[in-house]
Formats: sequence, structure tokens, C-alpha cells
Amino acid sequence: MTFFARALMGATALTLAASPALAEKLTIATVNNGDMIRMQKLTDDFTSANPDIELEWVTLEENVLRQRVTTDIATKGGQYDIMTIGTYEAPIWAKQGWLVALEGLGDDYDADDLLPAIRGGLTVDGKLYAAPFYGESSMVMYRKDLMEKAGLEMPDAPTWDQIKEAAAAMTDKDNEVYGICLRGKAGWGENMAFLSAMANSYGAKWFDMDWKPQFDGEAWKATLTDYLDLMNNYGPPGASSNGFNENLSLFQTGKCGMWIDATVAASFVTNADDSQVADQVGFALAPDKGLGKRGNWLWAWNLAIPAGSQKVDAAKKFIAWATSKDYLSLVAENEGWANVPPGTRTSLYENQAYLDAAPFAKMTLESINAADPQSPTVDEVPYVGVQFVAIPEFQGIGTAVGQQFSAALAGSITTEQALANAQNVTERTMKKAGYIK
Amino acid sequence: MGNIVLKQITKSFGDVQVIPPLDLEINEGEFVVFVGPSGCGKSTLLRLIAGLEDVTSGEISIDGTNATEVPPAKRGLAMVFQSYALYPHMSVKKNITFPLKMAKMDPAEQERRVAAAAKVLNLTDYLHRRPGQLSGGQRQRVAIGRAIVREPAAFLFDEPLSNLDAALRVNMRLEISELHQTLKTTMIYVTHDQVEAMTMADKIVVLQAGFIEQVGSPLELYHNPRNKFVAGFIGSPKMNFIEGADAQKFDAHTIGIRPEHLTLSTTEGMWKGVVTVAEHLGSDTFLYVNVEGFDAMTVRVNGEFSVKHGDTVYLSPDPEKLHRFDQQGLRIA
Amino acid sequence: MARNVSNTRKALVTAVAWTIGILIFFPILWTILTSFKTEAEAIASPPSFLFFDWTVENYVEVNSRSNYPLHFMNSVIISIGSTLLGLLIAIPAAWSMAFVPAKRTKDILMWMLSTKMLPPVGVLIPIYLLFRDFGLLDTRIGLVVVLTLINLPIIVWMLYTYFKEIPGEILEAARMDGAGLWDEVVHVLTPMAIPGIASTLLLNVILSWNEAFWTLNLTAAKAAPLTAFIASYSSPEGLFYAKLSAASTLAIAPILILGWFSQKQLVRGLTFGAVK
Amino acid sequence: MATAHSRSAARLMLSPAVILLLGWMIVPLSMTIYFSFLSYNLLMPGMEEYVGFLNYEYFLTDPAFFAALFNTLMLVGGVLVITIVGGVALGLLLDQPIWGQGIVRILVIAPFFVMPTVSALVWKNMFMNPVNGLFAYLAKAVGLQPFDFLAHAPLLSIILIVAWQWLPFATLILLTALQSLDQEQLEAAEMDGASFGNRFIYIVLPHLSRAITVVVLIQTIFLLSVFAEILVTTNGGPGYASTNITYLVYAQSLLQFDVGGGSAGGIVAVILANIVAVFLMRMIGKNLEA
Repeated sequence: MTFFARALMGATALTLAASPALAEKLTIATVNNGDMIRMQKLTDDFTSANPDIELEWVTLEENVLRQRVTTDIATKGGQYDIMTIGTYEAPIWAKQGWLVALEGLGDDYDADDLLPAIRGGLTVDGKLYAAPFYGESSMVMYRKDLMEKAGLEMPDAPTWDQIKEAAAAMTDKDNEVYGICLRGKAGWGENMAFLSAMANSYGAKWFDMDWKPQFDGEAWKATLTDYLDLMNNYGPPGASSNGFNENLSLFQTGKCGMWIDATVAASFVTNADDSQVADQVGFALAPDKGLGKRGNWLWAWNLAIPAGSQKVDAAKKFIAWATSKDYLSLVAENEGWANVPPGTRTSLYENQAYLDAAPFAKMTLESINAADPQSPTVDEVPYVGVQFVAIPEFQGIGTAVGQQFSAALAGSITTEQALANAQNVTERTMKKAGYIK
Repeated sequence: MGNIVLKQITKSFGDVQVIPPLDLEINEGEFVVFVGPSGCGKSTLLRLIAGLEDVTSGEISIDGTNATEVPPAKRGLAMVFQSYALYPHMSVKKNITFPLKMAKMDPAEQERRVAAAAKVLNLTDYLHRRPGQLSGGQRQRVAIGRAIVREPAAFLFDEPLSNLDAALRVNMRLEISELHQTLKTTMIYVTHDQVEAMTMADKIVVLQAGFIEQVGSPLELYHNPRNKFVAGFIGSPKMNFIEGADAQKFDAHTIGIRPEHLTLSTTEGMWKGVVTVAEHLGSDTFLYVNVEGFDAMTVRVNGEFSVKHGDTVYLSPDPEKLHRFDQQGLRIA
Repeated sequence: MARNVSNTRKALVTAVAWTIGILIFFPILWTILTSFKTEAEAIASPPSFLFFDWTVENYVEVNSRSNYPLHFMNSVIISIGSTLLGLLIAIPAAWSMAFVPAKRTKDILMWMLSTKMLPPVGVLIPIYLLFRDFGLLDTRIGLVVVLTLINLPIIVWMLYTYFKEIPGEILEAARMDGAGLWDEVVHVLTPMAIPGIASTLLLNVILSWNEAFWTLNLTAAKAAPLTAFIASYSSPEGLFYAKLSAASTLAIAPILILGWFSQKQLVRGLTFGAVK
Repeated sequence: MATAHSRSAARLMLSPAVILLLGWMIVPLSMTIYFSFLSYNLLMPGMEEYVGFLNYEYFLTDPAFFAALFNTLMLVGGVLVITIVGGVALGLLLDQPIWGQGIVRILVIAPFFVMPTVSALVWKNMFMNPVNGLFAYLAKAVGLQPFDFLAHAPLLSIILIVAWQWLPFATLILLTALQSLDQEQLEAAEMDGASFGNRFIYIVLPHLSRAITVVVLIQTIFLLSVFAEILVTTNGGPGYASTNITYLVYAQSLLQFDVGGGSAGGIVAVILANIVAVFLMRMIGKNLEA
């Protein structure tokens, strides 16, 4: 075995040695979102300032990325020097000691400038473990022209009832205009992100203080019933396979009256190059039910360094560059202020040039500030996280429950069945994991 | 060179013994034919000699040295296969050169031998063709060419003519016989066709179910078959066998009489019968006669003899040429 | 087919066959066409078939975003490397099964094939750990090894069926002619089986080229083949049909062209001696 | 039939392949068996402990398990039926004299070269998408409601996509088999008064049986582990409507990172695959002997 191992390692070493090893190579895993791709294109700015560092990109679709980096970091595979991770992973991984604390990012990094809500989610025991690249909450995006046609006006802070009324008024199926587009594709980061946030505003919660799943309660029933009602009556066909991207293209092509989703979408739907409705988009806070919580979430895509990396210094240099104020200016120079990665720095929202270019800026900031991961629900809960529960088991149960709700949306099971199945699935997992007996 | 001795060799496949203990001596320069019905073990015997199969027990010696464990390539034997087994991707020349190349022979010597073999076998014009472009007879010659260039101690032929048509078969038979006259090398030849055996062999080995029934020259077998099986197998058309009361008259369990040793008369004779089929071959006529009391008998008569279906005829054996066998089928001397 | 067929009938059959052929091919054609459209045109309704502003901007975009030549080279090296290594191991194995069959030869063959029925996801974590320990993660060698192993049963089986059609007497003749085992396999068997080996090679290059589980999960940047390249276009934000089509076209074009050029060989390969 | 020498040489030459495959099977498999008895979540290292058959208990009582078992069989069976029936039909069609046969064959063979991921992405987005897809456009053009394939017939949609990829394979093998059919046999049957249907049933089909066997064997091997197509299109949903065993194991071990549970699932899948294998070999072994 050892001989075999050595022989193989020798062989690999030879192939590796064949490439010029002068520059330090950073392998960076990122998600294939627009802001990340833009960053990839702007890295000349970084490499010309740091000629001794070479960058290698691994760009993957979100789900694949998450699975790849999680497998790698948990097995200490060491394939990546920098990973793009979400707000969900950051605290869990930091607690496991899997991430390098991001200290010494340079004097002008100004960590205090990071938005408190975002920064709080990435900090464990007072240390920052991941640097936010862009942050988001969720909000309502709507078509001003259609609202006007329907004779309605969207308040800045609508209730769910007003949303329903507006959806009904805007729907015109003959012309392929659907009152509301919401996520329906199963996944803890897809439909469950939306539904968990929505449920929070309905007073529902994932678990009570004894970690007992709560899908058998009235609050979840009301949430799911209203959601299905909205989607079945006013939603687009095929909603059960729509995620963020599908809805984005629907909205951009003028097929949605409203869309409640991530605040980052705002820059896409107002970009006249891609969006046919760019000048007709209005923004509002996520709806509430009068219970004191709004249905918005909090998320950020962040850069982090896996523990055990041999290239920590170079990686820190890159992260400092990519999440700095200067990077924001760099994007602004090249692509205009509207396209800078949003939701990470207070200074950005004090920058008049940005506020002028981004009509959605104010609403984005308000939404982010309105989300509180430490106290996400109306009642007290034992967990942290708005649209997720920051425990390792959540990815599994979140997706399994998402499948049930997606099936309910597709009409293959009833609301009651979906809730019962969700309760059952969650209970099984929590039992297996030892939270409940 | 070319003396092969088999001592008490046996061969089993699993539990089935296909060759019971067997002794045989093949002398230098002899043309030996193994003949027998299909499945009699003659091909297996040849493959044992070639080394393509292991003997289960016993000893094979070639030219006085024990070759039982020697791999086929080292036994100094050459083989011509039923399917010729030419290498389809090589030219005729390369096919013939292959064994020499394997023996790492000096290239000039290779050239010389191939040229010589090609000349003997009339293949000189075809050296650059592939086997697929040759006729059956030519392929056969290439296979023989491949065997002779090695100048082996002995040639082994495994039913080499069975894939040729009748006319070609007669030709090749002659060619192989001539080759034997020229080379004077030991040849072992396997066939199920007793005509080939009779025409080519110095020595015939008749096999049945792995047993050697008789070894001898063609005429020895014809005239003095050791038992009923050999008597029936050698000679064409087949010997007639008569059992029962008529055999008793000659003090035997069975008597055998060859078709050419029966005399035919339209008026009188020992047995009376009715002609069922008359085959007129020109020089000869074969009659199949239904004799009362026993089976049909075959008679060979002169071609001029005129009989037809349904005629009544009388048959009498030539008592000198009568073969008598006991209950076990052994010849009574 | 010695029969005369009337031209009307032939025309009719031709029309039906062409229609079905084009329908089957249509998704690929549509992908190629879409790759030359702008994103807006790609989802336009009614869809434009041929009359749109042809553009190569998607290809430019894909090439600026991804290192296509690297992924392409990785795919080539991995698929060809694993196929050659597989042949090297499989030829002797198939020789021995075809020409020196034992009682359990058939069982061994079937066992080999059954190893292909195991779901790879079940053993990803163990393999990942082993690869980490051997330093094989994100290396071409590692992928060559894995793909060789997963395709080996198919290679052995295909070669076995080909070899079975070669008369054993020819190999015996070689043995009589003084050829050792090496000479027998190298000078006689392999050249005779060239068509079979070629089609086995082709089929396995295709299977390896398209293998998407191991190639995606065991690589990061250096050894990532085209399957990983595709994963970065699968569902990004915003409109992506045209870019996805361009990336897809780039990923499948090499193997499609190879497949078409070597169609005759491949058809033989696909028939696995099934038609005898 | 050979000598001891060649038999030992044969064993020697077979051994690399056997040893490699055995290693490939045994090493990860034994690790998997080991993991399957642990409570082992990848995200919580250091917490592994022996839990007996708990993982198996949970996997086998998972409501998704029976759905997945059923879906796996439907998927394999559905694709086999479509490709074999379609393959025979196409084979018969292409066996006729037609103009441009070579080109038609190239068109028909093409889907076989397409990466599963790519074909799933293309079908999902550009054809089956109920808003922007081509099928939706066609439906609207004739005044119908677009059908939401992946939501309302997820398994069928996946079967169709997979069948599209494997149809060329079946067609080619069956076509070649048809071309080797002795024409005189068909003519003899025609002389004997057999109708087209009878000729097909009594002459053509028996002649194709060996080719069909090969198609079934090879496709089953690949179809049991269909994965990319599901991951890309439906993620196993809605509900469990398109989850097969392979995908369920994936969900356990790589979505939930429950390595223990995933390993138990993997072992169950291995056992099931072997049951299928034994069945298949029994059924097919005979047909392949000849």
C-alpha cells in the first residue's frame, strides 16, 4: 500500500513539477453568479499588482459548488485555496475549525465598514471567518406600469393581503402576464429560503425550544395554503421548477407582475441590456402579516480560506482585494455604479453616486437591516438563521421539506399531505441526529 | 531425424478419458495416417504429439529424447491445420517467414528458405498477396510452405484437405505424397477419409474411441483386418457382414465379404436377392441387393454387366477372400 | 436485397426516415443554432429558426470566462489515456478468457460487468479520502485510473466477443511456429483484432468523454475536463440559453465530430459481436 | 483445451484485470460497509460512533425508499421498452433502401455522443420549459395550454430524455442485426404464405433476440445509475416523483452529508443491483452462450 502510494505520488509530483512553479497559484471556487463572473474578468487589476500570484478559477453552479467545497473541506482534500461560501456555512465551519480567521487583511480594509447584520453572521467568537463579497435580503419587485393599469399602488411596506390583491389585479394569462412569481424549485436554498422567510412573518417556525418540528401547527398551514393559493391562481406555469434564475428570466421578459426574491436581482431587472422592463420596476419591503416580522431573509456570498491551506497569505491578499472598497470603485469604473456588488459596506450606501445609479439601494439596505438572524421568528427559537437553521442537518431536511412543498405546488399531493410529510421527514432526521428522543 | 515414440500415454478431459493407455512408434521418414470416425481421438492424439495439449500420463519421445514437457515451439515439429490457420494480416511471404523470424534466423537464410519453399510450392508469384486473395488450394500450399521452411523433424497434418472440393483434394493428395517423396521427412496425417489413408500412407493407424484398433500398411489392413471394425472401415464400398446361420456354416459368428469378392449370376448362386439400386459408374457397377434373410448387400461388378432395378440375381462369395470373425469381432485366423 | 423496389415506395420511405432522423437530431441542431443567437433572441417567441442576426458573441464570452483549451485538453488526455490503459490491461485478460476458457470464465466476465452496476455515489466519500491520501485529487492521472477502472469491464467484454471470433487454430499455429506468449499476442492476435480494438477504443473514448460524476467530483481546476466546464454554465443568474448553448456546443462538438468520422468503426463496436 | 503452460499464462494475463477490479470493488466497498455502521456526518467530524443497523433502519423505512425503488424500475423498464420498440421500428425503416442512408444514420446516431448533463440541460431549458421552451411554444401555437413536463410528469420526462440518448444505441445494434438476417429465410417464409406480421414475429424477432439481449444488458448497466439527468432537471422531485435509488443515495450522502446513512443506502443499492444482475445474467446468460 505505502509503496503504491509513494509510486503514485511520485508520478503526480512529476506531472505537477512539469508546470512552472514560479508564481503561487490560488485555486478559487466560486458560484456562477453575475457578480462573481464580473470579478473574474476584473482580476487583471489584482494580478498586475501581485505578479507573483496566479489565479485559477473553478466556477460552478450553486448546488454543485456547495457539494464540492463541502466534501473537500470536510475531508480536508485541500483542492481549493479560497472558497465561496454562504452565510449558512460560515458559522458552522468556523466552529469546526475549518476556516482561517481573517485577521490582517490590511490597514485600509476597514472591517468596521461592513454592514453589521452581514458581518455578525460571519463572526464567531469575535473573529471574522469569511469576507462578504455581496449581501442580500429579499424584497418585492413589481411592475409599476401594470400596477398603474390595475389602478393600484404599492406601499413601501406591503402586507400579504395587499400582495394577493395586486397579484389578482395584474394577472392576465392570455397575454402571459402572471401576477406573481415565486420560487417553487425544491431546495433549502431555493423554495425553502422563500417559504421559511414567509413563514417567519406568519408566526411559524421550524422548531420549538425543544427542537420539535412545527409543521403540524396552524401557522405553517396558513403559510403554505396562502403560498399555494397565490401560485396556483396567479403564478406562471411550471412554477414548481422555478428557482431564482428561472424567475429572473420570467421577470426580465415581462411575464411577472411581482417577484419577491433576493435584493441582488434588482440590478439585473433594472439593467436595460438584459431586461425588457428595466424602467418599470418598483421596489418594496417584503410583506408582513402584522405580527412584527417581515418575510425577508438575509444572505451573503463570502470568500473564505480553508484551514490547512499552504497559501494563506496570498489568499488573504486576494480576499482583501475582492471585498475591499477599492474593488467597488473598480467595478463602478468599468461597469457603472449600478453593477457593484451590493449589501456589504455601509460606505456604499452613503455614496451619492451609488444612490443615484441604484434606485433599489435604499430598499436593499432597509431590507438587510430588517433581518435579524439571531431572532428570526415571532416566538423564541433555539436556532440562528432567518431562512435557514444553522445546524449541519438543515441542508438535508431543508431540501427534503422543499421537495414536499414543491410536490404540493405541482399538485401531486395536497397541502395537508405535504405538511404531514414535512413533519415526518424532519422528525426522523432530528431523531436520528439525537436532538429529540 | 523424425522418430516419434509414444509410451503408455493417456489423455483425460476432466473425468472423461478420451485416450486410454496407448503405445505407438513412428519411424523416421514414414508417412503415418491416423484414421477413424469423427470423435475417435485422432486429432487429440495429433495435438498431444504437437504439444498443444498436455498428456495426462505417459511419455512422448522425439528422436530419443523425452519431449513430454517440451512446449510446442521447441519440439521441432511443424503443423498444417484444417483451416490452414494463415495469418490474415500478413502477406504470403510474411506468413511463411514467420516461424523463421520467431527463431531469429539470419535474414539472408530466411530469404533463401522462403524462396526455395515458394518455388517448390509454385507460390513465387503470390508472395505479396494476402491469404484472403488466394484460392483454397493456394492457401493450403502456403500453410504447407510455412511448415516446410522450418525443416522440421516431422510434419503434422490435421485433416488438411477437408475444406477443398473433390477435384482439388485429389490434386493436393498427390502433391503431398510427392512432397513426402522429395523431403523424406516423417509425416503424421490425420483424416477421417479412408481413401486418403489408403492412397497416401506408409503406415495406417486405425483408431476408435481412443484405442488403436490396428497398425499396418494399407494392404495389410485391407487383406488382414484384425477385427470387424477395421474390416468395415477400410475399403470402399464397405465390406458386407453376415451373421447367423449363414455365418455358422463357415464356423464363425460373423463373416465379412468385400463387394469385389462376390460373384454375381442371374441363374444360380449361394444367396438369392433382388436388385434395389444399380449405380453405373462406367468402369464398375455397384449393385445393392436385397437378400432374403439378411440385410442389403453391396456387390461390385464389371461395368458391362447389365442389370436393373427389380431383377433377381444370385450371389456367391469367393471362399478364399472370406473374412471370419468371432463373437468379440476378432478375426479368426 | 435483390428485390426491385419501386421508386415511389423508396421516396416514401426516404421521406419518413429523413423526417425521423431530423427529429431525433433536432435538439442538437437547435442547440447549435441557439449558440449563435443573442440571449434575447434565444428566448424570443416565436422562435427564429434560421433568420436571425448570427453572432459569435457567446463563444467569445465563453472563451473569456473559461479556459476552454485546458478543459478540452484534459478531456482528451483523460479519455484517451484511460482507454489506452484499459486496453493494455484488457487485451491480455480477454485473450485468456477467449482462448483458454476455464469453467468459471463466464462467471468472471459477468462479475466484471456487474461491478458496473454499483452506484458510484455510494463510494464517493471513500474514494475521495483515498485520492486525498494518495495525492490524486485534481490530477489527470487520478482520473485516468478511475475511468480505466469503471470502463474496464466493458472493454474486456467487447474484446472478449471479438477475440472469440478469431479461430484458435491461428494462435496454435503461431505457437507451433515458435511464437512465445508475447509474440502470439503482439504479432498475431492484436493485428488480427485491429478492427475490434479500434471500435472498442472509440466507444470507450466516448464513454469517458461523457462521464460526468467522477470527473466532476475528483477535480478542481487543473485536471477538470469539459464536464466540469459545463457545470459553470448550467444555471447562472440572468438569461443564459445562448451561452449555455455555446458552451454545450463546444463540449460536445469534438466527440460528435470524432463519432461521425469514425461511424463505421463505431457501429461495429456497438454491435459487440451481438450480431453473428 | 490447452496445456498447463498456457493455462497458467492465461491466469497470469487475466490477473491484472481481476485484481484491479477486485480492488476497485473491495476497498471502497469495505470502507462503505464500515461507514454504514457509524453515525457519521461529514459536517461533524470526530463525532463518529458505532450505531449498529440504525442507518439501515432509517434508510429502509424512509418513505422515499420505496418511491425510489419503484422509480428506478420504471426508469430502467421505461427506457428499455422505448428504445427497443423504437430501435426495432427505426431499424426496420433504415433497413429499407432509401436515399441518403448514410446521412440519416449520422443524424440518428448523434444523441449518443452528447454528454448526459448537456442533453438534460438542453431538454429542460430549451424544450420542456413551460414558458420559454419550444414545446410550450408549439402548444400555444395550436392553442393548447403548455404542459409543464418536469412538474407534472417528471419521471416520464426523464425517461424521455434518457431514451433519446439511448435510442441510437439500440437502433444501431438492431439495425446491424437486421442486416445480417438471411433474406432467403424471409423469402421462404413468404413462399410458405406467412404475412408480414407473421414473418416479423416468427422470423425477424427470433433473429433479433440476441441483439435485444445485448441491448438490455448494456443499457441496464447504465440505466441503473442514471444520475446527471435527474440532478439537472428535477432534483428528484417534485416530492420523490423522480428520485431513483442512485439519486436517493446521493441526496443522503452529498446533500445531507450523512455519510453513515448514505453508506447504508449505498450498500442497499449494491445489494439491489446485484439482485438485478443475477436476474439479468440468468435471463440473458443463456441467450449469450450461443
